[in-house]
Amino acid sequence: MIEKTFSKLKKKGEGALIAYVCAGDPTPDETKDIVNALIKGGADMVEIGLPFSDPIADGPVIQGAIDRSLRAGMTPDLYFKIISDLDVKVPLLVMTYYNLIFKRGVKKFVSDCKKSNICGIIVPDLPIEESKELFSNCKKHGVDLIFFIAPTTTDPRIKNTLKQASGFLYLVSRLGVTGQRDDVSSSTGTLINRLSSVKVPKAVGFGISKKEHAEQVIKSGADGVIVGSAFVNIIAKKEGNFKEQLTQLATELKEGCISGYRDR
Amino acid sequence: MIEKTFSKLKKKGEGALIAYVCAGDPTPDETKDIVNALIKGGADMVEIGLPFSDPIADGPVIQGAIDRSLRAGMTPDLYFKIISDLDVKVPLLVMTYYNLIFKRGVKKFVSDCKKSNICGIIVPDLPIEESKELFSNCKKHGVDLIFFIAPTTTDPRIKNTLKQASGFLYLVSRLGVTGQRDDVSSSTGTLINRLSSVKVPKAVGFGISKKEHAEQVIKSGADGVIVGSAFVNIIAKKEGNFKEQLTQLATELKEGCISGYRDR
Amino acid sequence: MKGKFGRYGGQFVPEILMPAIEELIEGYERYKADQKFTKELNFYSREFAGRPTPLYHAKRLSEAYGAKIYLKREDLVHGGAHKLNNTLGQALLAKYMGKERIIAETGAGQHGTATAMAGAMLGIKIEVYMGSKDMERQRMNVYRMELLGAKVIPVESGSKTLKDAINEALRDWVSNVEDTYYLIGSIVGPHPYPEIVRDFQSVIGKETKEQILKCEKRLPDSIVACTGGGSNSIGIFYPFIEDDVKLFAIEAGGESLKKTDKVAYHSASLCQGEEGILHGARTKILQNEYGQILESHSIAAGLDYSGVGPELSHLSEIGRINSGNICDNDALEAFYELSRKKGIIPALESSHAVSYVLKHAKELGDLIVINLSGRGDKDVEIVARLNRGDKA
Amino acid sequence: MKGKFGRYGGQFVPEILMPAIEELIEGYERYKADQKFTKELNFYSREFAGRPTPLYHAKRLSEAYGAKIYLKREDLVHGGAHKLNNTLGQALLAKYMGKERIIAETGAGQHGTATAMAGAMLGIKIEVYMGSKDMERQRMNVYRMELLGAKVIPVESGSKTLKDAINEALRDWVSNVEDTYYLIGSIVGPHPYPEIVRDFQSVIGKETKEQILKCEKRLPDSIVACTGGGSNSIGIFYPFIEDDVKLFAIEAGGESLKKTDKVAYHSASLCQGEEGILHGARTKILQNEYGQILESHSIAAGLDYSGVGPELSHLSEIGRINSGNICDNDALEAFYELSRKKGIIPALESSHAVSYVLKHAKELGDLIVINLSGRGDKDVEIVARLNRGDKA
Ligand SMILES: Cc1ncc(COP(=O)(O)O)c(C=O)c1O
Ligand SMILES: Cc1ncc(COP(=O)(O)O)c(C=O)c1O
Repeated sequence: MIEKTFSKLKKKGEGALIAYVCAGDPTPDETKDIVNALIKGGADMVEIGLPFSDPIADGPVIQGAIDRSLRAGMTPDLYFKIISDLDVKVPLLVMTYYNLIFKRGVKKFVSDCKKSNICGIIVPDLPIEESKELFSNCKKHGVDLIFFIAPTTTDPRIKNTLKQASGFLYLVSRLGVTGQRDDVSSSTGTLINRLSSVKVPKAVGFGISKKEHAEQVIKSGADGVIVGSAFVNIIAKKEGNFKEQLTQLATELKEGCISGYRDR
Repeated sequence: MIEKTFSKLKKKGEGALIAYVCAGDPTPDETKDIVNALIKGGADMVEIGLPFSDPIADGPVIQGAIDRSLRAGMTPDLYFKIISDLDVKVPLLVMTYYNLIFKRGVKKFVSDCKKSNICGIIVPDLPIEESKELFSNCKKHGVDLIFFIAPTTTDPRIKNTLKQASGFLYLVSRLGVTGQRDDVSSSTGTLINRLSSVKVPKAVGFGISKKEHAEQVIKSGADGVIVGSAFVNIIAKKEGNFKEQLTQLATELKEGCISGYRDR
Repeated sequence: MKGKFGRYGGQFVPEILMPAIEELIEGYERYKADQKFTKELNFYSREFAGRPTPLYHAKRLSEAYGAKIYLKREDLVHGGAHKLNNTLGQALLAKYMGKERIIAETGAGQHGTATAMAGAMLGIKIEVYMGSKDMERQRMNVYRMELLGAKVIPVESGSKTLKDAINEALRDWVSNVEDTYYLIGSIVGPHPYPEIVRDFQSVIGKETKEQILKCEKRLPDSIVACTGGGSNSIGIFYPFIEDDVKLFAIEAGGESLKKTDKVAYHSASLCQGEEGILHGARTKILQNEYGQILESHSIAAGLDYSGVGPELSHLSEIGRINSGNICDNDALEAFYELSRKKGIIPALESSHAVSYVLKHAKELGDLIVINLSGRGDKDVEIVARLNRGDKA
Repeated sequence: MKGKFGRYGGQFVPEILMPAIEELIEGYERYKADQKFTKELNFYSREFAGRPTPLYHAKRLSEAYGAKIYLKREDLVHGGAHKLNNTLGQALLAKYMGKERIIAETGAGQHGTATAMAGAMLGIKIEVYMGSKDMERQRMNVYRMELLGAKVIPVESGSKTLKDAINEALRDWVSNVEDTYYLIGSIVGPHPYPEIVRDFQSVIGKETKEQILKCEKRLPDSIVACTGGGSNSIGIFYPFIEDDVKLFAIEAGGESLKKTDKVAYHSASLCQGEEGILHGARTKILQNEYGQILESHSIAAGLDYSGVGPELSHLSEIGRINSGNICDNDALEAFYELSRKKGIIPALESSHAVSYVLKHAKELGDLIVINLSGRGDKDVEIVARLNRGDKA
């Protein structure tokens, strides 16, 4: 499903826009509308965070979303209920930390994902070394386990990762945690180049917030961009009709994904 | 002069009343009147303190007197001026700590005493072991150096002390510092008994404040009592005509010295 | 399996960090076998840290409690706790590995201070993450770190205590992994940290073994240590692992062993925790039914942590060590008791181990060693405040 | 002459005390030659106090200042200063002499704490006199003493500092001489105290001598120690008295070397004082033209005293030791320097010795030993307050 989406977009000559929000932020009730607003704006896939109390890979903006969500009563049970109730055409991914998966039972977690139409799982604190159990369950259920590649990742590690990679590769554009930045790191281009011969689609995340960023990244050869903090910021501020603002930002970013592809 | 006073009183059948006040308390100007008030009441000798900043053998009452006096500007120079100006018939003694003597120069200090008509020197922090220099100067000028005997003093120490004793022996009635107490310690009688064969007059101090104490002590065989804190207390309070109160207390104590002797 | 203790341990960290962790594994393998490194570390241990520390026969205590009780005097280590054994080792390792900046997290401030000391001595820049709530509770240690030239960075996220300081340190490391060494203060975190910290702390147990054999001609019946992350425990236990000696890891029982959906009123992860993943390792942790980490509690800031070293989880599971816990009030009692009866003010952390022995002396055999992991100077103010009835 | 150092020393005390002092002389003569006593003291020194303390080659400091600088690490002694060397000795002596109550005076609170520790360990009741102004400045040490079971008695007379605490302790002794042992904390007071304290503190110098001979194969060119009463100075100097080693006693230069009729803005009795009698001994003291004792001043409470040990007065007069002084600000600088550059927070007292070496390294020869008499944990709060601009 994920890779199919990428190849459809490729045929259309577009980069993919993957939008992240945290489920339950600001309240569980609003998640459905928020996801729809993102898709309306042009998001090709939506990554929906399942909040964990100790999100070590996230910066202050997404930590804020997680805090709001947990305070509003978000739980994994509720999460799967909300996601099951979504009625969307685009692929959905869950992003969470490994302890929530482990505690639910890896098997149950993956089957819950499957049941809720989640087709990809992103776990920032699960390097390839520790991924065996989750990976084998994902494989069984046909759910993609998304792996990360960072600027620091060595060639042997890339090789290892590629053995298990499916859906897409999550390219971390720079050292650091999630959060928007003013520019796109130069290391992004280098990383994309290092992976130029790789078949699995490559999406770049961490720090992308503007149309120009998306444009630049897609132009450099990435197949998609992942944008989180910029959306979450709008939700955090909640000024005026914030759902329209989400749609608006998605539209702009998607434009960047299209124009970037055109300029390759 | 001192021993003569004792023998005169003995002939009259009286114990001696030795009154202590601190020179310059509450102000240097008042010392003369205070001394006169004591003598008027019946003090046979007056011990006038030369205040030292760190009076380790004194309790809170006399420490207070010393503080007031120093704050009022008392100095050794002023002290000798005030004492020289006194015009009294009774023997005067100086009570001070050794550093003031040492700093003035032992020789000069003793000769200043002589010139000011002081006939005895009392130094609570100078045991017999350290008294050589002061003793020889005292001897030269015919000033008595008064030594202490405490309940803890051993027989060999008494023997040693007696070799140098003149004027009187200062019997410390109990362990502790100066200050009035409610009763006379039982150790006083024991101490007087231990010294019964001694020729030098014996005066008892530390804690005597009432007529009955004086009576009891003199009755036990002492030749005199030394009273300080009780007088200083009156000066510290300074209520109404305090000089008259000093005279009054001296009178009462002297009565005790007389009746005590009678009851022997 | 590499980096595992039974099924515990592992390396649950962002991919960004994995190369740094591999570099650390390599660096550690290399320098721990390097004579120059070992010699230099031994020198600092001896002359700077003041090792060996005495193993002190506490006579009056022994008489009162009917067993021969020895105290391993880690309170006499420079800085006031066993923490320096580890920070000296790791800071020197960082230096040999060419790192110019060290970050650390701290709860009570003891590990931060020990890191700052090692950094000042070796001339390496130190930045320490500390929960703002802990900064409040342990002001004196904040001053100490600053005096030692370290930068203390307040952490305002989460419960504002140790757990959050570790999160923040990990975030910093993710951002600055290329020139930065992350110096972890206990046997927690991803492999190889639990192993490195254990090795550097094992000096405690090695000395203890020599000392007890010298003065008693036999091994002790029991060894008792307080357990937060578990570094002082494993440090004294490890050299006795193969021996017939009972080992007791004593956790903070806090106010009670109860918990809610968000908060545990204790820090007893070994006794009360459930298997999970925290801070890079699979271990026993305090979590709710969904796997959210609970805020922990202890009167001793250094025990106030929701996890525990994976090696201890394993050793506890296979029955090689025993776990126990002591509540705040009992720890406080032991704090007073040792102060008054022995003239040694123990750290509130260490007081948990002491209390366990005072309460269970009869079951621990004739010859008991308590690891007195630190001194209580840092706690005097807290205890004085408690006595005045203020909230800690 | 008995109890004299040249013309200094002596026994200028009330007659009441003389028998107790004679008893002490006898007791000390007897037990210092007693094997059981010596063995027991050695045991406590080693296992309780943590001796021997390291002699630490401070490399970065040595390089920066162009001489080989060693630090004698008395900061690592249990309690945080050299003071315990003396209190252990005297408290044990008191016990052997059958005394049931010990009184002491304290300035910084270090001697009081060390006395309380020894008392708690040996099971003897301890009461400590402390100026109320010092209690304010050193609150933490007041808590420590109380935790250790000692009673701290505030002294409100005079300048409310150490001098007045000694006065008050002497007054107590005069009142309770029969069952009470007065445990003096420095080489001051009447004979035999200066001798007893020196002997118990000489362990510092004995160890230093062995250690420096072992690692340098020669004696140092200079030894530098801070000097309040002078116990840590004489402790490290004494075993080198007959050797060709320069000895420096560094006093507190305070705010300035000025004085008024009532106050000296420093505590430099050796450098600036005049001969006189204070607290039972003839020595150098700070006094006005009439012999009234001046209030002294120092940023380091433990140096803030108007007198100095008679033996140091003598040694200084005959030219065997050199005296110097360091002002508050320079001591503070050294406090920061050692903290930041060496990872050792020195006591403000010891910082005076450190500062002297940093300022005069060139004149002190190639091989210098600084007696690091104590750790600065007790001062961290004061320094933090100074930094906030509050009054100390
Ligand atoms: C004195 C002391 N003991 C024990 C601990 C707990 O740490 P660990 O369990 O790693 O020994 C600490 C932590 O700060 C501490 O300061
Ligand atoms: C650490 C330290 N050094 C030095 C001194 C000064 O005492 P002394 O001159 O007797 O060594 C003190 C007194 O409290 C102290 O605490």
